[in-house]
This record gives sequence, structure tokens and C-alpha cells, in this order.
Amino acid sequence: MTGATGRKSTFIRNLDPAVVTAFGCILLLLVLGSLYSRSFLSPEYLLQQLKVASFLGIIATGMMLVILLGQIDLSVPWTVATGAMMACAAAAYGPVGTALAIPFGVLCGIGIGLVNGVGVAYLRIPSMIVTLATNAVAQGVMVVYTGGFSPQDSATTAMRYLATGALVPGIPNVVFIWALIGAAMVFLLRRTGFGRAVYGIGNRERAAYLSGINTRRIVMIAFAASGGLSALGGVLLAGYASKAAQSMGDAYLLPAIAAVVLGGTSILGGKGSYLGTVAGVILITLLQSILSVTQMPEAGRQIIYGVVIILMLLLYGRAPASR
Amino acid sequence: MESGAPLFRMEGISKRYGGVRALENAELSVRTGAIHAVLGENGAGKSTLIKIMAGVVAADEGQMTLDGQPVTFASPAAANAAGIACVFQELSLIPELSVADNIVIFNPPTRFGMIDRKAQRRLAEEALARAGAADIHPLALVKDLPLSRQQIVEIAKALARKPRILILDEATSALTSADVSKVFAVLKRLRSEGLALVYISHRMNEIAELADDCTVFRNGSKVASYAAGTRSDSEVIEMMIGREYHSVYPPKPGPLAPAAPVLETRNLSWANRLHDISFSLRAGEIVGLGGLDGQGQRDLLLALFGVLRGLRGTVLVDGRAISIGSPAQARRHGIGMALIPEDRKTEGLMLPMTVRDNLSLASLDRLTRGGIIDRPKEESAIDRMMTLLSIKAGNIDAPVGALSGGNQQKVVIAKWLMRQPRIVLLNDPTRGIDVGTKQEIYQLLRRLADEGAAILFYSTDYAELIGCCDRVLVLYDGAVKRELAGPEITERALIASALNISSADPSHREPIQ
Amino acid sequence: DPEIVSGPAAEPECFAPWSADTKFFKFPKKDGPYRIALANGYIANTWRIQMVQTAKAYAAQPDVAAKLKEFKVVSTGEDVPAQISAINNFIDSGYDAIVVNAQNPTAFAPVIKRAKEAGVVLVAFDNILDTEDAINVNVDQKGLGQLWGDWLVKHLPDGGKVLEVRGVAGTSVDTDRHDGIHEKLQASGKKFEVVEVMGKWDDGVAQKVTADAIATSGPFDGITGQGGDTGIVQAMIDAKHPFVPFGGETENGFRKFCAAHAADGLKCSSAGTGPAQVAVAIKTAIAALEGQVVPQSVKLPLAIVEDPNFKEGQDYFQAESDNFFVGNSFPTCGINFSAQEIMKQSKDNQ
Amino acid sequence: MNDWRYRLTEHRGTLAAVAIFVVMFIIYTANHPAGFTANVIQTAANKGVLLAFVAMAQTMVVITAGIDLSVGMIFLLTNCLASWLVVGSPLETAFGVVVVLGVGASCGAINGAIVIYGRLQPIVATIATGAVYFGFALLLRPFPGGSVNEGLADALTGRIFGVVPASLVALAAVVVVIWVPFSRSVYGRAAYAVGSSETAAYMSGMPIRRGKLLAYTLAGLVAALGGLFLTFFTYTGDAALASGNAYTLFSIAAVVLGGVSLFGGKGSAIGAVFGALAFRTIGDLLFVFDLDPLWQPLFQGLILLAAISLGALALFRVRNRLEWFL
Ligand SMILES: Nc1ncnc2c1ncn2[C@@H]1O[C@H](COP(=O)(O)OP(=O)(O)OP(=O)(O)O)[C@@H](O)[C@H]1O
Ligand SMILES: Nc1ncnc2c1ncn2[C@@H]1O[C@H](COP(=O)(O)OP(=O)(O)OP(=O)(O)O)[C@@H](O)[C@H]1O
Ligand SMILES: [Mg+2]
Ligand SMILES: [Mg+2]
Repeated sequence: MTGATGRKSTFIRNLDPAVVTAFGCILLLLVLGSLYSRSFLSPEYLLQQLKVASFLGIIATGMMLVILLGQIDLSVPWTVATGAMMACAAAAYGPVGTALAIPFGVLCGIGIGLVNGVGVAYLRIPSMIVTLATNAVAQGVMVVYTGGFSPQDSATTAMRYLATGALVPGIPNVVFIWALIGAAMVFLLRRTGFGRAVYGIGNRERAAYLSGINTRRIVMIAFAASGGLSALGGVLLAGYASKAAQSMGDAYLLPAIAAVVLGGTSILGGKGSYLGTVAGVILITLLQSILSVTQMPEAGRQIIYGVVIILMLLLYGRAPASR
Repeated sequence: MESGAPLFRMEGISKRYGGVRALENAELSVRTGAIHAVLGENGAGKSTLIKIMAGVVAADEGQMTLDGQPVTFASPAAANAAGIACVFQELSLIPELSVADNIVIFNPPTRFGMIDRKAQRRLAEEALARAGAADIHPLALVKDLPLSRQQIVEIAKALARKPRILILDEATSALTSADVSKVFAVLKRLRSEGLALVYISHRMNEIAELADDCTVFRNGSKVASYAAGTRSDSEVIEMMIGREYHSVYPPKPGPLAPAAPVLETRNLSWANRLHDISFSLRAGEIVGLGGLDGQGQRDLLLALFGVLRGLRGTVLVDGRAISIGSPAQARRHGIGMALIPEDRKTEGLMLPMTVRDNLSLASLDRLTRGGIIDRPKEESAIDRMMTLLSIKAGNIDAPVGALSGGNQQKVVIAKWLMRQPRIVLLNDPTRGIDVGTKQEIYQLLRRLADEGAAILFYSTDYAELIGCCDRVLVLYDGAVKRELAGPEITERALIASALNISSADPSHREPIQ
Repeated sequence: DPEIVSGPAAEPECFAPWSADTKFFKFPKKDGPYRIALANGYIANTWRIQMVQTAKAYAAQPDVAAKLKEFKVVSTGEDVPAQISAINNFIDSGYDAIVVNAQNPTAFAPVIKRAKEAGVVLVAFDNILDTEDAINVNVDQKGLGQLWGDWLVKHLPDGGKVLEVRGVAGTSVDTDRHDGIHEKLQASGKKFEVVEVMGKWDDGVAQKVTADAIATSGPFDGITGQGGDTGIVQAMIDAKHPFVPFGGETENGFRKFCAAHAADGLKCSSAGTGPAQVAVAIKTAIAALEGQVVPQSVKLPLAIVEDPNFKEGQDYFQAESDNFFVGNSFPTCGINFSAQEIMKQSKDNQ
Repeated sequence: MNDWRYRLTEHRGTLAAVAIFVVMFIIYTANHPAGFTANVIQTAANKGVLLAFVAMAQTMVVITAGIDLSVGMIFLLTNCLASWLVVGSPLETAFGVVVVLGVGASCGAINGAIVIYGRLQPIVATIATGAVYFGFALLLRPFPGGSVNEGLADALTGRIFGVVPASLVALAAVVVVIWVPFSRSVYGRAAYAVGSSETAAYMSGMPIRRGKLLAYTLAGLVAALGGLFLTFFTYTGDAALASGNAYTLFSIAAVVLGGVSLFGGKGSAIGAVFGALAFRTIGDLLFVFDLDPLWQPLFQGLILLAAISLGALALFRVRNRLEWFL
């Protein structure tokens, strides 16, 4: 066996047509955008998009993990907000608080994720409804908290540096963070027992359980990870905006789901690749951006947004014919 | 073959699934008033053929004629309208609907556009009675019935359509022998009423009892058609597997030297399904679980494997009392238990995942270091299993769903053997498996036992229990009624104790369900 | 039913009529203390939280508290029918007056009818009601837009390219402010090219769309934002966009930026009406119940600070959160909360 | 004989929803300052009925093992449309109602067609169509406004004989005229069957495509009825994104509270209706318990969490762990 060529051909064979098409759609969008304005092809614009996409990318990573299990996480909006607000709030507690701000924010997200995970894995409540409820609870907690204590809500320097700084000139740090998380996710899904178990559970939890996999623990960990990643997205968003605000997560729920699915991950679980999610995230970000700068009434933007997503899915996201 | 124009005829049928040729220029013709048995190994194309006949799958090429007229079926409904009803190998019942809903599902009686529930119930009761299962309540939900009852409902559902051609694809594979004889009576009556029946089964004795005509398939093509009784069993089997065929069962080693049991239970009880079960299992021993289907055998296996909650009594492994709370604990080092589950499609395998992923799924803990998969180790473990069980898979990175049923079953077994279990629980592992593969499985079991595994083996097939087991525990109503050992294991003894009667005339007793 | 009378109102500086032809109400005098309810809709943003806190603080002031038997607040979320039902419930439960921040200005006709029949005083503020049968405590949204439009006209004498970051599509507040801005830009007769994006009054969204707009259509000569202004300025800084004149809301963060970068060209007009308008609304309700003359439509003064008048500790608070709205006092009504005092109240109470 | 036992099992989810609702409503009215009066009930009914319609719509899709995330947007779109069309003379009003319902049904049918013929997953397909429907709603009502035939509106949101809320009667009528015939029709059964096991339904030759399409279409129609009632209740049209999303999410909660399985094949719109009424009562409880306003959202969230966790109690009865996995 010539290892290298063997690996390579496997790689090409494993390339999901959906992923390839999704990347094709990205190019198409850019070309269409450039008809409207040259600057859509400028490096500044593209980097700017990549930076904005990173936040969605990080959040969608967690969402993907959960979707691979055949579940869904609707608690994203307030998990993002909680992560951001708690990280900022921690910074009020002296240098220790400032140093621990980021981990604390992420930890709060993991906490919400754990509640989701316990509900789904141990209480067997459908994820769609548990996460809806925890979202409401997280919102409630944040309202109480904000109203009661006037917490600090400006981001720490570290948060701002991670979100807006550039260790390598020209390339925002947050893009690196996304890349790092992405690489970890790919490794997790492809090379670890956990990843195998995730796909296994997504395909058929009963069989995974009978194979001696601790399915409940894995489901719980996945939800916790999703919560943590949403919160990390929130922390970075707070760094980007230099402050936390309650509604900051609202704009991320549906796009995160759409990005994962546009990337070829089956919403029923058990199938999907991270590369696809990357493509989906970039697609959604570009589409939103191009629509936001075209001088068009909001109504038109909404209609085009919906129609384009449907068309792209029809292009490559269809289930196989049944016979 | 007897004369008379065939009622239905298929010629030159080919069907390809991706790269797999399921059928290649296949043909079949059936006549009225006869039962036509279709035989063949797993993956020979039998199910595919009848799916085409029933309009579930579209053929790539070929013609079908009904009453001499060419026909094509765009959907199951179209085939149904032409008078073809089919009991599929994979049950086609809707689990969340009631028995009555399911039975009339093709053509429910309506009033004012709404389903007439009274009439529906009447029809359902009629059909259940025809299928010899009047004891099934029409309002019960299908998902609440045991598999064997579901299969009867499936037959009743086909009968309710008043078909001209009735197809049964391994329709009796989950039935108890009492149910089988009822079904056979029904089939014989239908034959006398002038129906054409197509009957697929891997059980030779059933075919001998029922069939008028036989067709043997191999590798997607017809090998031969002949009138029933004109070929010997071994001739038929050789046609099916394409090679010579000897005794199915490996020789038994005879009584073992006494040794401490590996697995032992004392007064094991669960809910009102298992009662005071006590037995022991030694290394090198194959112990069968017999009895009518649904007498607690499956529950017993699940209980041992840590799936059931609220067990009472004691389970001992190596003489140590343990409590197992999950399959994860059951497979642990020190216990080393494995369970080959009943339904490979929903419990054994992830059909869309690759053969590789399926094989290593139960051994992930052993194949990973710090959570990371040790690829060379995985590779070699998989290679070992592929050869050990001679699994036929073109590509181990192809979905396991693309393998034939028999090979899928081997994958299920292999994924557990990879852990080298000390205690192997098997839940009817040969259901719907062809003779060739069955033989391989029997030999494998014996080899495992010889290598020191303790095997507990549930089968609905008495011949299997007789052929393979050193001892058989016969369960009745959740309790061990009798333990048979060595030469005591005979069909007569098995049936008698299964029906919980001491003298042997089982045919007049109804099984309790 | 209130009697329609002629002005002026009881406290003319506070209860200023909306326009010359605004009607004045005189409700039959009821004996106190009163039961007053606040029917809020959405709660989960700073403005609303600040508003609810202000309402509570106001109702707890000794002179106000003396007049109140009960002050109850209910937040019903984004759903209009839920808010309507809440008001119905308040009516059925015998409250004397209901103060409402309406989720939809036009949807309350049936409930206004019921309140009137039941003799309940209905006072709307912020998102006011489209009616002449209830009292509206009004912010001049269009006037606010005009103010920002004027600001840009003044600072861009030759016209130029303006980025307009709007609010939530489909709301009257967004439309009124937008109309006000464009009215003034057009009336100037100068050549203004306006690029519009929807910022949803949210810093994050506004920041993103601003960044996009700068990358694709920038640079701009002037900016106006209806909300999320801190995010807009942040996006300019991130994109190294030159500071330009800006007409925006009263967020503390925005004002901090305005103060810090005025010298570099960030000439700001920061105007709006803070959440304390709820206190004006409560005050109006009490006055109406006491039988005093009140205008049907009260015009709130705008809290305006313009460059170069940003003063630390008064117009903005450097050490405090970016998120609260600074314009929070109505001296003419005797309402003098400072925002950070409100947002800290519970902490101090504990 | 013991038919009733099977019937009871079949309707367990629905009965549980009724029970939850009744308990909550008793707590509510017992503590309401005005008590159990016609006014209080009418208010609760008018609010509850809107969500009940949307939840009923959601149920139709959910029983096919789908989900309709555009249902709140159809609700908004038809509300905006009704605020233009359902006005004027009785004839014009009737015409308007027909058009509004037609548009709702068409939106549902489009969803269905995309899911069935386009073979897209319902969850994403309806996220996208939801954006489109919202776009059209915004086109119709760039800002809130419009009007409605007030006579009709008052009649349908008022009381019959001074006691019975007309909206409840209308809801019941819709259940009887749309849901019952649908659920008992061949297509309705196909919709259930598809949700329970699509392969089995297909192999049984059921009209699964038409069953599904009808389910989606009726979902659109019923959502439009909700939109119509929203117009009657508010006299206006309003393309409020947040409120559309809220209705979509609430409808999912209502469906679950109503004992409808999100995995399809099980449950009834009647359960969902009670689920919706119960969900609405959670909000109403804010009145009767004197809660700090800032604690109200948390309180609602916790009650929701508690209510859905009730279902988990059944877990303790499960003796066979495989039953966890459906
Ligand atoms: N989903 C699939 N995709 C590709 N090939 C398939 C698929 N299913 C089956 N095959 C091919 O068809 C052959 C027969 O498969 P099938 O499942 O019909 O076996 P079978 O003969 O019915 O076995 P059994 O009796 O055990 O069910 C297999 O060898 C396999 O390669
Ligand atoms: N849906 C499918 N997709 C791909 N291949 C299939 C499919 N169904 C069957 N095959 C393949 O077609 C071939 C014939 O399968 P078929 O099910 O007809 O065999 P069979 O004779 O019924 O076997 P068994 O006795 O195990 O039931 C097998 O190789 C199988 O793998
Ligand atoms: Mg077969
Ligand atoms: Mg088969």
C-alpha cells in the first residue's frame, strides 16, 4: 500500500458532494456580490467576513455536535448572552475576576449545557423542548441579575484582544480561535472514541447503548460542550463589541442551525462533516452581509435570504429518493 | 412443473443497488392454487424479487405479466390493486397505530369520507380470525405486541386485502411452532380457494410441508425450478450454496469436566416476567434457552446484560455476586459479557455507518489510548475479525447496510468477539439467516466454547438447540420448567416442556399468550 | 368618562401638550390611595429593565407611595395578545389606572374601549397607543430624527455620504425617526447619499452591519444611528474608519466614545428619552385619578447633549456600564433619577 | 369488553394535558382578584385560542414527524393580510376571509411541497420559508396598522349568551370541522403512519405524499385561522418578527405539553389545544402571584421546565432500559 496516495484518494472519495457544492455556492455568492460592488472581492472585506463568521462558526460547532446526535439546542440565544454577561461581570471582581473572566463565562455556558444534557440524556425529554425551557430560564436569570445588581458589562482587555486583536498582522485572532476549535472538533470526530460514539448514537442510540457505550454520558457531554461553545462565542462577541448585552445571542440560533444543515449534516443525526459546517457558516455569513448592504427594503432581504437557502438546499441537501 | 398458464410471470428482471447486482435476469412464474417456494442463500435476491413484484422497488429491466397481460407497478398501492399482497421480511406495520388500523390500512372502510371505525373493527376481527389469531385485541397498539404476534397481524393484514397472489417473505421466522401450524392451515386453505402463494423461508421442513413448486435463486439469478419433492434436501442446499454440503452441526465434545460456573443466577426475578430463575453456566459450555417464544428468554438475556431495572435475586460471575447496571458494565473486564441482540437492524448495527465503524464500536475502550483511536490496532483487530468470520464485504468503508443480512449478522457477532468475551449471550442469532451462514455460526460458537467461552444461546429453532447445545433450559411463563442435558435434548422433549405438559401431544394445547 | 376641557394642565411644565390642538382630559376625581398597574411587554433588554426599575423606584418614593395602595408590574413578553389580556385582567381586577408600554401601537383599540367603559385610566408611554381615548406620554420620535438630520446638515455643509443605521423594521419608532432624518436631509437642498442598514437597536447587530457597510460602501462622511450606537462606533474604530459627525441615542457607551474622540472628529449629538418616562406616565396617571387636568398627549422633553458639552458624571459615566441610557431625568416633572442610581438600587438595598 | 382500557392508553397524552390545564386554571382563577367570572374566562380564552390555533397547526406537521418553524410567520403573514382584506361589507369581508385562509393554506402547501418533493428536512426548509413569509408580511405591513371588520371581530372575540367565549366556540368548531375529519380520514391516517414509520407506511401502500401534503396544507390553514383571530383580537396587522418567532417556539412547547410526540405518529391536536391553554396559563399565573417584575421571566421559565419534566416521571416506571430509546 502506498500510504500517501491511498490516504489521498480516500480523502477525495470521502469528500461529500454537499460540501463541495457548498463551497461552490460560496464562490458564486462572491461573484454575484462583486457584480454589485467591486469591494466584495477585496481582502479587507473577505477578512472582515471571516472574522464575523468566526463567532457563528464557534457557536455552530457546538450546534453541530448536538445535531450529529440527532438532537438540537434551542438554548443558544441566552447561552450566548449568559456567557458574555457573566464573563464581563466576573471582571468586576478585581484582578482575579478579570483573569478568570473568560473561563467563568464559558463555565456558565457549560452549566446551561449540563442542564440540557441531563434533561435530554437522563430525563429523556426531547431536546427541542428542554433547550427551549432552559433558554427561558437563562433569560430569566439574566433579567433578574441585570436588574438586581447592575453588573459590569464591559469586556476585559483579554476578551477584546481575542476578538479583535491580531497576533499575526492582518488576520484577526478570533479566526485562529475558530480554526483551533475546528481542528479540535475534526480530531474529536474522526480520531477519538468519543467521536465514533457520537456518530453511533446519532445513527441509532439503542444499538450504541447495547454496544456498551455510555450513551447518556456522551449526550450530556455533547450538550455541555455545545453550551460551552455558545458561551465562548458570547464571550468573544462581547470582546468584539467590547461589552455584553442581553439580546446578543438572538441573531445566532437559526443561522447556526441553517449553517450546520447547509453544510450537509443530517438534522436526523449520525452524518456530517465539519468541513461542511465551515462552508455553511461562511455561506450564511456572506449571504447576510451581502443582503445587509444592498439598499433593499428589509422585506426583500428576508425573502431573498429564504429563497436562496431553499435553492441551495435543493441543489445538494436533498434526501435520496426512496426507490 | 404442472401445466396451466401461469397467473403471474416475471422475466429478465434485473436490479442494481449502486454497484451491487441484487438481481440479474431473474425469472419466476406462479400459478393459481399452488404454493410456490422460493429458496436461496442470504442475499440471493429473493426479497428484492418480491419487492419488485409488490411494487415497492422498481426493476431496472425486465417484464412482468399478470393473466398474460404486461403490467408495471408504480407503487405498492398499484400492485395491491392488481391483487398482489405481500408480507414483507421487514415488518411493514405502523407501530403507533392499532391492530385494526393496520389491518385495514390498504383500503379502510369509510363513511362520509371518514374512516368507519365500527366497520373497520369488524373487518379486522374477521381477518384476525382467518389468520387464526382471534385472541389479539383489535384496539391494541402494534408496538405493544411481541414480535411473533406482530407477524401474525402482518399476515392478517395481507389477508384482509383478499389478494389473488399472496407473498410471504420469511413470514414465519419469528413465529412459534404453534403459531406456524395455524398459519400453515390458513395457507393451505387459501391454496384450496385458488390463490397463488409465494413462500420464502430458510426452514426446509416448512417448505417440505407446504410447497407445490420450488424455485432456487443464487446470486440474483434463478438456478432451477422444480416440483416439490423431486429433489432431496441436500441437492437443494447444494443448489443454493453452490457447493457440497455436509452435516450442519459441529460435533459436541461430550460432558465437560466439572468446573466452577462462570455465570450463575439464583432466584432471578423481574417484574412479573421472570420468576426465580436459577442456573449456572460453565466455561466451554453452550447452554440453550428453549421454550415457546415470549416466555421470558429475551428478558433473561437482557437482565443478565444489565438492561433491566428492578431485578431481584443474585447474579454471580466467577462466584462473586455482582450487580450489572448497564451493558457498559456488563462488558467490563472481569465480567466480559457480550450480547448479540435480537434485531440487528435496530439493536445490533448502525446501518448507514461503515463496516469498520460498526466493528469497532463495542471495543472503543480497548482500541483507544487516552480517548484517541489507535488506528493500527483497530486495523489489525478488524482484519482479524473479517477473516475469523469470513465476512464478505467489498469495502470495509462501505455502509454496513449494504451487506446481506447474513453478513450483517456476522458483523454483529464480530464486533463482540473483538472483545474476546468470556460470556456470550445470543438472542436468536440465526433468524432469517441462510443455511450456509448458519453452519458457519454454529461452528464458530463451538470453537468459542472450546476456547473457553461460556455461551447462553436462545433460539426459536428447536433443531438448532438440539444440534448445538450441551444443555437446554426450557422456559415457560418466565420460569425454568425443565433442564435437558445431552441425549435428553430431543424435539419431543423440547416441545413437551415448552408447552408445560409432561406427556407429548402438544398439538391440542393452545400456547398461553 | 373624562370630561374634555381646555388647558392648561395641572403642572404645565411637566404635562406639556403635544401640539396646539391637543385635547385636555379631566377625569372624575377618585379617592386614593390608588391601585396602579404597569403592563410591560418585552423585558429582556437594558432599557426595559431600567424602565421597570425606575417605575419601582418612583412608586417607592414617599410622596408617591402615600398615594398608592398597590403598584403592580407585569411583563408579558413579545406577544401582543398577552399584553392585551394583561390589561384586560387589570381592568377586571379593579385597578384604577394602567400604565402601558405597548408592543404594538395599533392593536389596543378593543381594550381601550373596555378601559373607558370601566372607568380605568390608561396611560401609554414609549411605544404609545394610536388613539385619542387614552393618555399618551409621547416621545417625539420624528423630532428626534429631525434633530439628527439637522446635526448632519450642520456638520456636513457640502452634503456627502451618510450611513444610516436603522432599528427594527416594521416598527413605528423606526419609521418615524427615519422619516425625520430624511426630511431634514432633503430639506437642506444639499446632495446627500444615504446608505441604510438595519441595526435592530442592538449593539452586536449594528456593529456587524456597520462593518459590512464600511467595507463595501465606505467611507462615510456622517453617520446616524437609532440605537446600538456603541457598536457602530466600535465598528468604525475596528475598521479604522475616520471619525465623522454622528447623530445617535443616549447610551452611556456611545457618550463615552463621543467624549473621548470628539477631538478626532466624532462630533456627536446624543438625544433621546430615557426609561424614566415611565415615571412621568405614572405621575400622569395619578394626576388624572386625582381629577387634575392632563393633556391627552403629553410631550416629553428630549434629553439632548451635543458636542462639545459632554460632561463626565452628568452626561456620561466613565466607570459605568456602556449599556444603560443616560437621559433619565425630567426636571420639569420633579423626576431626577440618575441612571446609575436606578440600576444599582437593589444592590444598595441589600 | 375492556376496550376502554385501550382507549385510555391511546389518549393518555391528551388526558394528561387536560389535567395539567385544569389544575393550572383552577389555581389561576382561585387566586384571581375577580375570580371565576365570565370576563376572566373570556380574556384567558381569547389569548389562549390564538396559541391553540398555532399549536393545532404545529400538531398536524409534528404527527408526520416533521416540524414547522414557519408556523409563526404564516400566522403573522395572514394577520397582515387580514388587516387589509377582512373589512367592508359582509360580502367583502367574507371574500377577505376566504383569501386569507387560502393564502395560509398555500403557505402550508408550499412547505409541504418543498419537504415532500424537494426532499428537504422540514426543520431547515421551514426556517427558510419562514423568512420568506415574514418578508411578505413586512411587505404588506411595513409598520403596524390596518383594520378589520369590527362587527365580526367583536362577535368572534365576545361572548355568546353573555357567558361562553365565542373564540372558544370557534376553536371547538375548527377542531370538529378540520381536525376530526382529518384525523379520521385515510390521509390523516397516512399522516400518522408516516410519522410512526415512513417505510412501513410506504410498504403498506398508503397515500403518504398526499397525507403529508394535506397535513402541511391544513397546518397552514389553521395557522391562518390563528392569524385571522389575531386580527380580530387586535384590529390590526403587525409584522413583528419577535412575536412570530415566539409563537413558533410556544407552539412547540404547547404541542409537547399536549402529549404529542415530537418524533411523530402519536398525539392529538386536542391535546395540543389544551397544551396551549396550559402554556398560556403559566403566563397568567404572574397575575395571581405577587412576583417582583424582574423575577417573572425566570418564574415562567421554571414552570415550563417543571411542566415538561413531569413527563420524565414516567421514566421511573420504565423497567426495561431499552424503552428509553423508543
Ligand atoms: N442498502 C444497500 N446498499 C447496497 N447494497 C445492498 C444494500 N442492501 C443490500 N445490499 C446488497 O444486497 C445483498 C443482499 O442483501 P439483503 O439484505 O437483501 O440480504 P438478504 O439476502 O435479504 O439477507 P437476509 O436473509 O439475511 O435478510 C447484499 O449482499 C448487499 O451487498
Ligand atoms: N435497498 C437496498 N440497497 C442496496 N442493496 C440492496 C438493497 N436491498 C437489497 N439489496 C441487495 O440486493 C441483493 C439481494 O437482496 P435480497 O434482499 O433480495 O436477498 P434475499 O434473497 O431476500 O436474502 P435473504 O434470504 O437474506 O432475505 C443483496 O445483495 C442485497 O445486499
Ligand atoms: Mg430476503
Ligand atoms: Mg434480506
